[in-house]
Amino acid sequence: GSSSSPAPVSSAAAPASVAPAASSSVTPAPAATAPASAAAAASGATSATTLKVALVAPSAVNDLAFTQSMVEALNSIKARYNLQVAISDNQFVVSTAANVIRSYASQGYNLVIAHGSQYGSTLQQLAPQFPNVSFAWGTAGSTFNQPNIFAYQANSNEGGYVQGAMAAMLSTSKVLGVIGPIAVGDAKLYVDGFCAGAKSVDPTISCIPVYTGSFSDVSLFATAAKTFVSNKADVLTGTAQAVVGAIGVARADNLPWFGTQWTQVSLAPHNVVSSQIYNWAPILEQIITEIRGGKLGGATYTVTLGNGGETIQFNSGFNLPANVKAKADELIKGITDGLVNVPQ
Amino acid sequence: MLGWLAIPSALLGALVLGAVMMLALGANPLTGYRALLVGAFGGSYALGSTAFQAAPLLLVGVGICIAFRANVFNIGGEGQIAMGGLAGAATALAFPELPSVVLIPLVLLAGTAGGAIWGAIPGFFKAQYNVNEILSTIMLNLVAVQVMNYLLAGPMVDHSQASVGGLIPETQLLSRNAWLPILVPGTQLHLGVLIAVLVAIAAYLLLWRTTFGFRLRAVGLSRDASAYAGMPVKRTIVWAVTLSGAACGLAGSILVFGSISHRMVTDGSLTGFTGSAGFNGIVVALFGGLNPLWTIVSAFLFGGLIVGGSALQVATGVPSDLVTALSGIVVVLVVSLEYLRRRARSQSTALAAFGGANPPTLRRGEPPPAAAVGGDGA
Amino acid sequence: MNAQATAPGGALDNPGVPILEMRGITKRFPGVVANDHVDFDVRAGEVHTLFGENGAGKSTLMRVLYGLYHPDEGEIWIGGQRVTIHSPAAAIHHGIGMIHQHFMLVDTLTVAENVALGTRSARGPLTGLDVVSARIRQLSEAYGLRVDPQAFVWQLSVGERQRVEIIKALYRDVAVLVLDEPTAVLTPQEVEDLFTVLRRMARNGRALVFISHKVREVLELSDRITVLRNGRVVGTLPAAKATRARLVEMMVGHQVATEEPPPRGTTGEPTLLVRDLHVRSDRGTEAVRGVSFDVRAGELVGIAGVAGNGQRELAEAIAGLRTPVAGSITVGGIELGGRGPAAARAAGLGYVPEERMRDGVVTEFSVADNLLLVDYRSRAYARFGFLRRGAIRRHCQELVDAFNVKTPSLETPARNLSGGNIQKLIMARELSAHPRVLLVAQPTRGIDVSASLYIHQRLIAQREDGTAILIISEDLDEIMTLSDRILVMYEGTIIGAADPRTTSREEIGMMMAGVHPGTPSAATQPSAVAGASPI
Amino acid sequence: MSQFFTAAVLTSTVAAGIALATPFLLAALGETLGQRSGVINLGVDGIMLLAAFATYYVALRTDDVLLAILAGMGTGLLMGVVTAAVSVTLKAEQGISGIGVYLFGLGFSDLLFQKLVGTPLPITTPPQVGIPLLDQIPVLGGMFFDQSPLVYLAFLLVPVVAFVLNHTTYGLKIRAAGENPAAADSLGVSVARIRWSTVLLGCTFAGLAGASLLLYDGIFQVNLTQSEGFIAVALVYFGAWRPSGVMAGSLLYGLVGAIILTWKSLGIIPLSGSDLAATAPAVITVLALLFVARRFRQPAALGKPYEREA
Ligand SMILES: Nc1ncnc2c1ncn2[C@@H]1O[C@H](COP(=O)(O)OP(=O)(O)OP(=O)(O)O)[C@@H](O)[C@H]1O
Ligand SMILES: Nc1ncnc2c1ncn2[C@@H]1O[C@H](COP(=O)(O)OP(=O)(O)OP(=O)(O)O)[C@@H](O)[C@H]1O
Ligand SMILES: [Mg+2]
Ligand SMILES: [Mg+2]
Repeated sequence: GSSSSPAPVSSAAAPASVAPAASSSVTPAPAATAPASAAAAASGATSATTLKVALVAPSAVNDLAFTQSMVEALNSIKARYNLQVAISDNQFVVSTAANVIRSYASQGYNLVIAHGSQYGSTLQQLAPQFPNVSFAWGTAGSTFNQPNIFAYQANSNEGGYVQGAMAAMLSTSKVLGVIGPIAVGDAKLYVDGFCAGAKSVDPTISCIPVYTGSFSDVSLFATAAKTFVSNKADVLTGTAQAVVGAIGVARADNLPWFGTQWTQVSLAPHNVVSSQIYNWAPILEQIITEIRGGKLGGATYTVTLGNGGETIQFNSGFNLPANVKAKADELIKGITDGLVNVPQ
Repeated sequence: MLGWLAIPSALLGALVLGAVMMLALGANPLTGYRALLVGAFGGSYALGSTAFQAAPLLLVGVGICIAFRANVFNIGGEGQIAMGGLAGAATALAFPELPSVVLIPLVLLAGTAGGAIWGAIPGFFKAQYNVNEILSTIMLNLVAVQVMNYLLAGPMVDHSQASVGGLIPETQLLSRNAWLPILVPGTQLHLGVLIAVLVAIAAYLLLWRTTFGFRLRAVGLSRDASAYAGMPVKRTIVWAVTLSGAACGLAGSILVFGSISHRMVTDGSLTGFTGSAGFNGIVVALFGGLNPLWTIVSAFLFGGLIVGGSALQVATGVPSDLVTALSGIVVVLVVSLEYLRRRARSQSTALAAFGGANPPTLRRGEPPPAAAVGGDGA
Repeated sequence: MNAQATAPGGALDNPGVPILEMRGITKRFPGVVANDHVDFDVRAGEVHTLFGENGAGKSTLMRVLYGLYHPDEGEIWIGGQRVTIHSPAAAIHHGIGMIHQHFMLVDTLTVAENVALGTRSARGPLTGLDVVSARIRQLSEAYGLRVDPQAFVWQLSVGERQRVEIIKALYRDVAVLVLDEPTAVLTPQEVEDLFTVLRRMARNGRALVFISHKVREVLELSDRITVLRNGRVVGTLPAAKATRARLVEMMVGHQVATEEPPPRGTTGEPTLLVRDLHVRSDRGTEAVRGVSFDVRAGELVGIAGVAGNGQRELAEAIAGLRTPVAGSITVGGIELGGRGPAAARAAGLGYVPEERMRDGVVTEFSVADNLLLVDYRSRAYARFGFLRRGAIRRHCQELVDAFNVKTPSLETPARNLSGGNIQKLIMARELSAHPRVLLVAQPTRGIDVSASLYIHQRLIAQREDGTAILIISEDLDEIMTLSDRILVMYEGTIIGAADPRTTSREEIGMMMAGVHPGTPSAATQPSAVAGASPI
Repeated sequence: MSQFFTAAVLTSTVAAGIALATPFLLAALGETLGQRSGVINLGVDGIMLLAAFATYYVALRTDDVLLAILAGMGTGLLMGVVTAAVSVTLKAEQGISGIGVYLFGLGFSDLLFQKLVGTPLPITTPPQVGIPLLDQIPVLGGMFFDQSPLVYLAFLLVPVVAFVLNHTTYGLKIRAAGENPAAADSLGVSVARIRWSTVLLGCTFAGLAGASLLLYDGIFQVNLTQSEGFIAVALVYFGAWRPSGVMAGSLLYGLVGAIILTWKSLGIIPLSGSDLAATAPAVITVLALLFVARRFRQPAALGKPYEREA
């Protein structure tokens, strides 16, 4: 998902630049993941008060994608940070989700995470009504200039670029199947990055993304994948929690699949080449530290390959040609070091 | 006499089955139902949310009552709601500057008109070409969802998103002047709720106190006899479905301008916008004995069920789909018990009740048309 | 096998004793005891008639016999054996057949399919209609029942449907056949044909139970007659000992004056004018072909004819329910042709329809609502589009009293009223609008003698008030007694006119059969001449 | 456009269309049986959902597709018992009770899905089975004779149902019960028994439809059917209560759907316009109905519970 703020927010342009330093947004120091979080842990431990955190997510907690990435992150830190976590998943109906978010806010939760860009317009309305509650909204580049909204996003175009390059090298038909939900936020970034990466290897390759119009409709994704296959595509990728549909097709036709948001190996052990994985833990740690420090929002965080918030996980179950693996490693390093500039 | 008990006992039966389901899913029914009750009716905020959910249900329910009395089974509520929402939103986008006193009535009327048109089509087809309404309304739902997705992703989309490279199919934040004012601060109880209740009362008077209502019910019970009596049968049918659609359209408008986000958003499905009000409204109307006044009561009941549903989910981890399943069971039980009630009643023919304030029963006053569905024609 | 040769279910072996006995049958309905310890029996080879008012319990008794109702008390004995009949299937198994008051045929199926329905097929799971059709032809041969097995029922005339019902019974080789008001919809000729068949069936040793409200028929056909009143048996007597007066007295419990033809009234201006009218039937065939006539104020014209000769279409056209292909209809000088029922009523037409349950009332509506079905918008009932409930109650109570409609209350659903009372309700509604022209179709079909008498008196009174009345009826006696002038319809045209005082039943019967009247009396009827100059 | 009219694309499109038409066809055939006997079942969509989940769950746990399909049919049969009890024995208003069954199916199937499964792991769908020789026919072979077994079954059922309705005593009873139950009753035909049987059969078909829908993609999700059950009911009217007509309607739906998909992927219709294009089948159906409704009559007793007293 991504922002949908009516008023163009300057920080919304954040993802444009990739190097952490250049980012207008507050991003954890490169080494943040290990020591910094330890520090945060310390501060968390010292604060006796448990923090009440609510997560409202559009799909199932175990969707192997968008929602699960956040759930896992929460679980990984809640002990250390003394969090009391409540989760409402499958809130794909925006109006219902709005009510859920609102009732969490009114029930004295300290942090309400609205995990889905479609919730943005709701937060924009609710945040002012609950000034003492901190809201986190992702994936989005905008806080609506609200003092109690944190925004978080993912530069999924980076992993997309790497995987696109690999896909181009694996494809013999030179037709790639790329499926997205709606041309928005990390989905759009991933899809664009993927095609850019593919073209960087083979400018002539066909990489026409199809957007199904739905984050949740599994069968639409399956149908889109089927249609791609019937039109000669021999490598598939997709983003959103509905990809399981497409993965089914990849598995049935035994085609390589590239995942994003979370690992999807379990869905097709021999077809998933690699997955770009979001790790929101560092960001959550920062947000919680901020809240304990009395700051309820106003910052935008971004996970990148560079800051360890994104990692490419290779699937041992797929025997990847050495040259492809090498190319991938080279790109990852390049992007991390800011040498390779991933276009938007 | 069972008549009295038919509906309460249906509810009871549903709750028992619900408890069984919760047990089966390893949740404690008592915890679940307590959470549901508190979530729905515990405190002013909860009550406000319940009313908030009840408003669209009530309007759709009223629409169902009207159509049903004319022997038309309108299951196109979903589409009519969407069309109402779109019409309302478009109006607000077109005249954002108008003052509230003008703009609010205007957007509500626009929504009503939108739904009315979407209802008039199947009405006309049924009256003129004898096209079964179940089918045409369902088809129009399928058309409506696509039209909605198209408009919200294209012509009506919030262009300011472009700046952040996104295109969520939703309108921009709609003019503040069109927002339905909150009646009780700190709750979600907005003007729409009041309007819905007034509409229900008006519908009751229309059906049982006016010549138009008399004609509508006569046509519903016997097209032949009505035609013989010189009534304009076809026109009456078209009107009935149009009014039904109008009520649904108004619900759509209220959904938009009473919403928290004050935008119209789609996730690609009708449910995403309507929250299935188009179908739940049928349940509500049925539970209200197809009588607008009792429908008010049942709308708040089911509104509470929906609100409490999410509370139940948080408390027990049982998905709020349980509520949908339960309302389904309620419907089945009501219509089933209705037969036993009819039998019980015919034991004393004197009880051929008419109008009046007899307790809620499915067939209040004269029964609604026997085969609204079997209806006439293909 | 050949029907004549057949002796069904051991019926003939002992003609004297009853092959079927009903003992002490009691059937209660909420509020009513429909049958009160009724004893009834039939002997092989006889026609035993059940006679009685509407609601006397005739149909109920037979429905009990046929397993449609379960008696609260009583026994049924067949061939000396006690049996319990809990379903029509069981009844059929015991050799009982029933022809219901309202036909039990599936319009969309063929004759053969209707006959085969529910019987064991010679072709196992397949219908084997060829076998059935062959058998049907045999039977129609043997009994002179002309029907085409391949024809669809919806294509058949009323008389033909009646024959199909009988063939259904013969096909099942019933020993006992019940006929509940089989003649209500038939014409003299068809009744004669029917009786011939029934007599032949009796000769073959079948036992027949006959129900009718028409005394003439009862006396003509029956061997024995049992009279019911309020669910009780008043008495059983051999037809030889029965007279019209006696039967009617037993039926109602007191003397009833026999109906005298009313004196001819003074007629005024022609009020209903029909000119060269052409109307299509539902099947698109031209059912009314160039009919012209008029009815004067204070005149009562009767249209006689065999069912299906265009009377229904004519009535519907006049009432505005059917758009004429050509021609003109005017009421009080206002042209109505194709302008719909509302226009017709506005012009001053009142209409008592043939299908009283379908067109005449909204069966689920209360008596009161049915009374304002037509005038619901009039000053008397409504102001500014709102119903005046008080005024409505008062008004309706007056009407119910004035036409002594027997109903528990104004709120009783019309469904629970008997045909007779429903007819009175409709008359009350139509007459209360003070029509200039009153169109009445089948005024007393299926309605008992006393109720019929009452309705006839009302019609005469209305004529005296100067209303132009057109009666369409297949009951020739009715037409003969009421009409000032009779028009006979045949194949969509008015084949002739007659003066009931100077014309015999037989002459009119001839015309109904399509024989052109040679008598000048008919030819010179001024207003019966086709294409008379329009006004 | 030109890239659409290539043998390969046309073949895959038509093949997909036929596959897409199958769930409609199965459900609509079942509904036809019920409606010809006078029972209208609006719960089809809910029944399909429950059956689809049952199929999915069994396949997921056992990896036995045949068993899964049987589970789907079993679920359909079970819901048939409910539907028949309510519509026939308890003489409920059929339209409303149908909506009830639908809501129950909608809610309960997702309830079970979320509690028992959660992640929609795709199951292995049954492979296409080419019909020897026939599938060798150029183009046509690929279109018609290289499908999943359920597809063949569905289309085979069309003539079977037609024959049963028109040439067997059972069919005769069904038609009589749907047109004039009183007449059937008076001839000793048990209307209730006939209607029970058609409803049970019809719902079993609906279960099979749910299974075939599920097996098309091999994944379950909330509201998987997206009103396909309701459309199936519509197609019965569209087909004027004749199996052949019902088949025509189903194919219309399947093919138009497939064509739109292909055009989308070929970029023939812009993504923005694709939503509007997707309304085509619905619009066509309604328009077709203007014609059908005037030419054909529905069973006279459709939707009317039979009570002897009446
Ligand atoms: N289905 C029913 N429910 C309730 N009461 C009934 C029913 N059928 C008949 N009755 C009652 O039983 C009485 C006898 O009815 P029945 O039809 O046997 O009279 P009938 O002699 O056939 O009348 P008709 O000459 O008009 O046919 C009626 O007065 C009526 O009140
Ligand atoms: N469902 C019912 N409930 C109550 N009474 C009924 C019902 N059905 C029939 N009756 C009673 O049965 C009696 C006879 O019914 P029936 O239909 O035979 O009337 P009818 O006078 O014979 O009319 P027709 O002969 O023209 O059909 C009526 O008096 C009516 O009160
Ligand atoms: Mg009778
Ligand atoms: Mg009678």
